[in-house]
Amino acid sequence: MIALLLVLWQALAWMVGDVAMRTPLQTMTFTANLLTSPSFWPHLAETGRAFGLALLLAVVIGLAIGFLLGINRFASDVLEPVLVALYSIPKITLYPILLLMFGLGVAAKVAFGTIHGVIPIALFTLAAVRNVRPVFVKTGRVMGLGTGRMISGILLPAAMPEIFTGLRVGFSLTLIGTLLGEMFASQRGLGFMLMNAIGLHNVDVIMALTFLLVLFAGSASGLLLFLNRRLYQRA
Amino acid sequence: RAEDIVVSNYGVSANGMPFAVALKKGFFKDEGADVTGILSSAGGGTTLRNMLAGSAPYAEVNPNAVIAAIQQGADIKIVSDNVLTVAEFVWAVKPDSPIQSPKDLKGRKFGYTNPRSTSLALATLVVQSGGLKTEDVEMVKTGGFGEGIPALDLGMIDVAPIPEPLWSKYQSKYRAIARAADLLPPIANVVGVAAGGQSAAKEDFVRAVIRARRKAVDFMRQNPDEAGDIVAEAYNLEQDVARNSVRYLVNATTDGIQYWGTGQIHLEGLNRAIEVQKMVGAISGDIDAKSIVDTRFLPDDIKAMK
Amino acid sequence: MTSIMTTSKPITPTRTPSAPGAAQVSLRGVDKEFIRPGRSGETVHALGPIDLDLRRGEFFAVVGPSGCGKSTLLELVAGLSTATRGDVTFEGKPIHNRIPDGVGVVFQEDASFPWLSVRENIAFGLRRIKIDPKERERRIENALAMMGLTSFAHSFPAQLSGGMRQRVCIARTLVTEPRLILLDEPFGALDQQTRLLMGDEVLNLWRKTGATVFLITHALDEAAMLADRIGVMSARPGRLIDIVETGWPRDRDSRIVQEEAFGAITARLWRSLRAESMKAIGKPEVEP
Amino acid sequence: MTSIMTTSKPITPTRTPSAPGAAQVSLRGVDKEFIRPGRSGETVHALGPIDLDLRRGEFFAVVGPSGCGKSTLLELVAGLSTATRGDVTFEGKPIHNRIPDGVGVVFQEDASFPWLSVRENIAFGLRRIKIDPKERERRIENALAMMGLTSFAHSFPAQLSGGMRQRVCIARTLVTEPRLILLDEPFGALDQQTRLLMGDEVLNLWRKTGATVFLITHALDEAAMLADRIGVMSARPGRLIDIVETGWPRDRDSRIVQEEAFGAITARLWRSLRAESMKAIGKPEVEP
Amino acid sequence: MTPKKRAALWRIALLVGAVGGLEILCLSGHIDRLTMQPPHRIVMDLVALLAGGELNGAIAKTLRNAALAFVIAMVAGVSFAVLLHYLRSLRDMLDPVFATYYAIPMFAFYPLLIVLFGLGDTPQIFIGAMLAVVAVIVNTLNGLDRIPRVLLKTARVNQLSAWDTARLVMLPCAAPHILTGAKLAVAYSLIGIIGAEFIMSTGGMGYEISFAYMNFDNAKMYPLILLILLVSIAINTLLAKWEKILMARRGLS
Ligand SMILES: Nc1ncnc2c1ncn2[C@@H]1O[C@H](COP(=O)(O)OP(=O)(O)OP(=O)(O)O)[C@@H](O)[C@H]1O
Ligand SMILES: Nc1ncnc2c1ncn2[C@@H]1O[C@H](COP(=O)(O)OP(=O)(O)OP(=O)(O)O)[C@@H](O)[C@H]1O
Ligand SMILES: [Mg+2]
Ligand SMILES: [Mg+2]
Repeated sequence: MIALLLVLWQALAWMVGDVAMRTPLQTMTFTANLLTSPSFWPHLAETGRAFGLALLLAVVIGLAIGFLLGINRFASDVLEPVLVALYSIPKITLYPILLLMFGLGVAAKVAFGTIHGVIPIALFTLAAVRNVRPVFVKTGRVMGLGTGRMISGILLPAAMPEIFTGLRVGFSLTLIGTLLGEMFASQRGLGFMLMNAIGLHNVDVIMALTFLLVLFAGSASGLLLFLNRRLYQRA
Repeated sequence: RAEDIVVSNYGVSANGMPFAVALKKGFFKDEGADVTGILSSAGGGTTLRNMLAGSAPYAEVNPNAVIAAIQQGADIKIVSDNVLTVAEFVWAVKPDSPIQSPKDLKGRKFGYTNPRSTSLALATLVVQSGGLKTEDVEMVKTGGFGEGIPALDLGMIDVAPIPEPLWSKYQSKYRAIARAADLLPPIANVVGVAAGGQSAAKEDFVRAVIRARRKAVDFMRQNPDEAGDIVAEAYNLEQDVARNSVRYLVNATTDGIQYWGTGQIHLEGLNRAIEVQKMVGAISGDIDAKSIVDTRFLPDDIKAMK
Repeated sequence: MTSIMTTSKPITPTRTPSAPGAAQVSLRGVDKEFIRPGRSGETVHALGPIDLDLRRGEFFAVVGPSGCGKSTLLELVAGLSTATRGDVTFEGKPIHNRIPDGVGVVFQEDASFPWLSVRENIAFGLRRIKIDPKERERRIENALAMMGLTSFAHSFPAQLSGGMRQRVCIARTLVTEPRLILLDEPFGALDQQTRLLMGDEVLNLWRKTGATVFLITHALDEAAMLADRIGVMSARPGRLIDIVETGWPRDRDSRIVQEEAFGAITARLWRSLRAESMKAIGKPEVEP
Repeated sequence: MTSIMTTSKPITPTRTPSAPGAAQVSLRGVDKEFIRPGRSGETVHALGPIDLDLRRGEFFAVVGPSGCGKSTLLELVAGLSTATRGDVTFEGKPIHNRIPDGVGVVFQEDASFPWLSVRENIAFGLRRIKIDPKERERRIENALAMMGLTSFAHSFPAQLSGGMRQRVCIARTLVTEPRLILLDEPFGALDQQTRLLMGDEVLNLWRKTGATVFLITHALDEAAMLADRIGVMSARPGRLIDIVETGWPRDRDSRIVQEEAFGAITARLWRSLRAESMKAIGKPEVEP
Repeated sequence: MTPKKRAALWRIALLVGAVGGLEILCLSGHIDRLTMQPPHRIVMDLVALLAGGELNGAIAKTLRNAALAFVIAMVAGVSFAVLLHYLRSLRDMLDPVFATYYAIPMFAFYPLLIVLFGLGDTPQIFIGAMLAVVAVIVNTLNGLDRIPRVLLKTARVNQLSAWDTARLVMLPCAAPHILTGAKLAVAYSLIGIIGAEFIMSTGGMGYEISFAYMNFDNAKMYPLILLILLVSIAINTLLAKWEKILMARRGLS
């Protein structure tokens, strides 16, 4: 798989030429250079911080909304269409408004990452909780479980595999949201570097950053996928 | 007091280079301004909105954003004239291209970034300098300067605008057919802005920033190579590219006017900028350049407008 | 083995009876109406009126055509829903939308939790019960053994067959040592032969625990083979139209299917039910 | 109604026999092995060896414990898979991984297309058959009528009950006017009483079309009530361990359940099967 | 009143409340004019903008490109999904790619796309289509996986060719899932096109919004944002209606 991708990449690089692309080897050498240069780390740390915070917020808020609406049929009847509508709008158009609200800085990036990630997590959780087989809930009631135990003992584990799928999507979208936020306006971060690199037509940096991001997202997503499969295997 | 300042396209365009130098050489501190960070944003509007939101007392932006903001009722004034010419612009072709000068542009594909942008305005002037009308050439938008380079390389456009420091990086690969420094009159390019009604402490901060920047510009003139090395680091450029770029811009004078100004206001250039932006439709209405300028932050020796 | 034509009584009730001779569960004039979803206000008369007494320790089965309200009846006794009219009492106390202690329920659908091992599933039944760890272990081991699951304690439900999973659910109920076990078509999803064999296990369990068993099923043979008494329900709204005493001995097993009396009971059930069944499917319902 | 203890023959075969007296379907030394998924090369012996002749126009049922290879057997006859060893012929011609014309199949699971109306579902069965539009209409109307679906022609499957949907699938097969109808537990998903009543319809259909019916079921009562002959299969690898002739008259219906002979047949089937069933579930399978 | 209708009423009430609140905040000056116009002004500006017609070109360009990206994504996505459905090993290989896909900053490839596709609208359409296609593939595959085996057996029994099986059985059966994919594809092609316009400044509504933002032109920015919201919500509502009919017919939900 990886070999195939590399071959495709190499072939494309030869086809396109030097103006817009680098070969895998060149990219990796440059990536290594980048990783050893001290000026790179503050950017990485900045993005990492913003992304981590955004992801945390997205997960916590998303799960809360998902569970609330999943349990309360009426609230979900009212709000689910709103969530779906929000999911489908190009959020980048809202970025100016976010900037107006949060100013240029970490807060706006975090907010932008969060609004990208929170809705899919909420929607998946909502569906997962609602799809918990009624017989499980009945079993809980027959055992006289209260709401808290019902959630922790039955709803959460039963809905876990689907929630995980939502987390995976949410993870990806939060990352891209954070990066987009940095690309549009910021002073540090990988998105900022990427935007500058595009502005300066610095193909090396573009390739190396994209490579790093894909690598990071790929391994994180792979890990989540692996955990997800484990969860599904039991079910 | 620790404050951020906002500089449009810092890290990409040449206009912000003096700030990199001032920061690195500690000029801000020397002058009494504790600048903690230089925020960058892609456009003047974002820069201004951030400044207005109270996160920065001083910003460096292009004049048309300032004018648009003032027209919308924002309480801001131009407090320093930072980049006085458009000398960073070079229009280049592939080495083997038959185009030698703007006169040969008839029927050619002429690149610019996006609608209503400065690059379009300047492109128009370049075409006119070759004795042609805009209808005589095919204007092609590329989306950005970076994107213009592969487009030129692949022959999708015949002429690409390449500003510094991009030009220093690619000058060996392409051939310049027009340089703004030679062709175009001085046009105010980037100005310093501050909001009205700030506290006295912030006003002092603005003054200090202007002084520090002036010092940095002087320093760059004296030590272009050291300045280049500082820029290389801040802009993530190769050393020789950055040195080259600084040297080029330090030496580029248009009608005797430097690229990086001291801060002193050049009304003529400002008026010309307004004209040019009106030409491409980026701004509209009557604007009195004098009424949007406030010179009280400038050092006494350059308070007078030129 | 011969069939004895008298009702056999439980030999040793292992737990204290509340009032000797009294019915353990009793329903009086019980009716259930549902509000039809989607349409405003319209109600569906799902069940009743029902009058029924379950004797302590007996095995009582209910058969009826599909949709006649069997599950509704069970949910009323389980405290999962409340009667529109009438009273339901368990050991003298009225049941009010809450399951009484001492009652266990096993549903038709597989209700084993796929995220827990067999042992953890069974332990889950003890969640709300406060007992010391030793007693806990003892009960779990007992339940595992009784349901033949000891060697699968650490398996997950996905690794078991459908029948085994239902055994897990039964075991999860058994650990609470219920005095009344409610079974809603617990083997409805299994094939007939497996079902008959699972019946053997339920009989075994019933004998060992001395609990009262209330079984709902649509399978005539299952009812005929397992129960002491069989209540036959009409098409919706379900009423009891017949109560058949089987008169099987207490230590019966699935071999009674081969007996003549078995055929006779099945035949009698089918006579009562055929017309009702045709009523039930005659006009195919548009609702799901 | 009384049961006649001789094998009843079809009275009027409506379609041309290929060779009078010969078996319509015949299996000789048929074996089926599967390659176990996941493990390299290991095979599962699912079925056989089987020797069996289906007589033209008879109603033949197969019962057997779960997983014994009943569906595998049916798929061999339907040409949906090929035997590992042995020969399967239909009307004298070998069946080669392709369904022969004149054979219709109805599966256990609901196979109605939810995106087509009842009428369109039924018309789908005629796709492979070239006939003029008038004949087409006639056949569809006939099938609708025979299955009691005329007033539901424009409904969608979701609006029908499970039993009705199976009738749609049967009708979809009927329009091809099959000479052999293969039924793989067609009512397995329905409850027992509905199933007995659906049995009446299958009997009706069998009488009206004169086709041979090959029914697979795990329900002893269904087999006992419907079939002329019942093949009893052993646990996997499935072999025929008994063939029971029921001797019912051709115009029987579900009321024969109430007859004594019915109990006797069921008892005989259960005697043959109980041990096999226990074998089948005794070691619970780890495979799904 | 049915619960559904009651929920809809509540939703509308909530929306009206939110807009009303915004209106009050704006009118009372808690949100200043430079930041945001009051909602009624935005609507009026939108009407004026559409009537004036000066941005019709940009609007048409964006919608046309999004539509093109959507169509490409649907056709390519469904065909590719059917292919993958049969090629198990290729699918196993691509699964992790699908999972990672949305984390890749597609816009970083813009220079590369210019090289491959030229300077016209093609690179943006490509970005839009690339964003949308994975949603289509994943959902179509999901739908194909859930086709009951018995329906495929029925196809065989009816002697359908591979092409007919795909056309008459597999795709209709997977239709609800494909529709879910289509809904996402609409969203993603709009997001891709507008995002590209926004970041790469290549004209169209996205560029107009960012340009208006840069130039403090709230009279253009907010109406355009509102327009995009309206368009994407309208398309989605339409598709949801269609989906509901389809699902109701199949007795689902
Ligand atoms: N929550 C509910 N709301 C409205 N109607 C209901 C509800 N629950 C059950 N019903 C209706 O009440 C009737 C009886 O339902 P119930 O599930 O008790 O029947 P059943 O005898 O258990 O059927 P089955 O044999 O299918 O299990 C049915 O017609 C059903 O449609
Ligand atoms: N495609 C296959 N690959 C491997 N093993 C198979 C396959 N199909 C069936 N088997 C195995 O062959 C045996 C017989 O299967 P079959 O489905 O014919 O049984 P059955 O009698 O129809 O069972 P049921 O009563 O559950 O319908 C089973 O043990 C099954 O696991
Ligand atoms: Mg029920
Ligand atoms: Mg089978």
